[in-house]
Amino acid sequence: MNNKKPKSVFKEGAINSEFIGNSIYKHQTKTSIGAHNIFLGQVRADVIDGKTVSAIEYTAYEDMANSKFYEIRESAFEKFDLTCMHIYHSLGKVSTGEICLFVFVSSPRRKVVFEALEYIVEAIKADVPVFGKEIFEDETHQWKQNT
Amino acid sequence: MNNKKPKSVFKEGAINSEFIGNSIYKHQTKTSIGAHNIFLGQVRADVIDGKTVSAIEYTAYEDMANSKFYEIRESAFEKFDLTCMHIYHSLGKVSTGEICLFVFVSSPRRKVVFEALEYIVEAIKADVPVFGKEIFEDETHQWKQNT
Amino acid sequence: MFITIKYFGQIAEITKQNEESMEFSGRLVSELLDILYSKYDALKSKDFQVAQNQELVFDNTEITGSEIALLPPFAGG
Amino acid sequence: MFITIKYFGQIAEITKQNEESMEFSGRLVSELLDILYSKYDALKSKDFQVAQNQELVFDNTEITGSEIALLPPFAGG
Repeated sequence: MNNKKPKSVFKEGAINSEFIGNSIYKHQTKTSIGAHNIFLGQVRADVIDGKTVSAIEYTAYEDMANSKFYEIRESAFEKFDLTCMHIYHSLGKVSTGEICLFVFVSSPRRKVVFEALEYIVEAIKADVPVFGKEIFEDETHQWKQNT
Repeated sequence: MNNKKPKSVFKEGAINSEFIGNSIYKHQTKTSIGAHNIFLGQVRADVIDGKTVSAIEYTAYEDMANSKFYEIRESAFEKFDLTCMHIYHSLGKVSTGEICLFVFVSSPRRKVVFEALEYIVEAIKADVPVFGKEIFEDETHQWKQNT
Repeated sequence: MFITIKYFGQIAEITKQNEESMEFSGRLVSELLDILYSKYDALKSKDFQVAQNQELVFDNTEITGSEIALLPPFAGG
Repeated sequence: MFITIKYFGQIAEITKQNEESMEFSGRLVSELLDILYSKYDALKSKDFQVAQNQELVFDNTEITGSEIALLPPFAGG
């Protein structure tokens, strides 16, 4: 694993459901897998001071973000008996209702995928330098902050 | 909710990835959702005493199983702030690498979906009368048992 | 009392049928099981739970319902 | 020492640029921040972390790297 160059997890724009379905399909040849767990982050139409969010525009410190994604990946494989792990995050504009984060883990056993997925998603939220501009319907904006 | 008749969660044969992708797609109009969590059970090609599982044939005490699924659903909605929940389980033959269980929960917030999904999957494994005949490549079989 | 007993999975392999009906003059689940054990010897060595009208019951539960089921270990998911 | 400073998100809104390079003769992160605070007054009221060569550092970390970044709160996912 150590010689593998971190592959970018970023995709321009929203992650579509067909891509996700296809990603699931590709795992059907891996017959040691018994359990998959998938997390999807979707952009919410939050109402803040009477204004409704219509999209989030994501930017990132890409080099650092990709290193962090790589560290999270390595540490998850070390901690958990995973067969596969895939992470995709949007950059650019993602409208409300669209998907901006896709995390997919697979393992022979279910207990493992539950623990691993939550670990990975929390690490992404905490450690990866991605920034989100919440754009309101009236074109004003505010900056999103993970809690 | 109380007048709703339990809808069957059973599907004949494997659950295909296109159906899952499409189910994700349908949630993109629900803009109060911020997080989806999906569990997929996939049939493993376990090797037992030198023989490889090629498929599982599922049967169920259907009426009781549907009531149990309904109880699990009601109790999950009571315990967790969920926007949606969907459960599908295969009946009949599902080959190795194919998907036999699809559980899909959605909520405004991520913490909720992690807890809810694990709760639901564990309840399905423990409480729903579904039976699985593991069919080996040589046509012999043994009966699967959840642990 | 006329009752219907449903069999599933490996239990149905032993009884060689998915369902049978019988006149039952006893009172408890355990009494019904004694009848079934004498009819299907191999049942004794099998692990199963009993449901009455789709709810799990115990050996000392009274039989009141018309639908009894013998359920081998669950394997959903 | 010649360093490059990258700005992101709401920090870049204040600095009105994504990146700038400057000669830095101090030693610590805190000294660099003092320079930036005097250049961009609005920075003082903003919440951000500092990364040096893609690792988070503290106010009292020594500046050794050529790439510094000011990172506002993360919002991934």
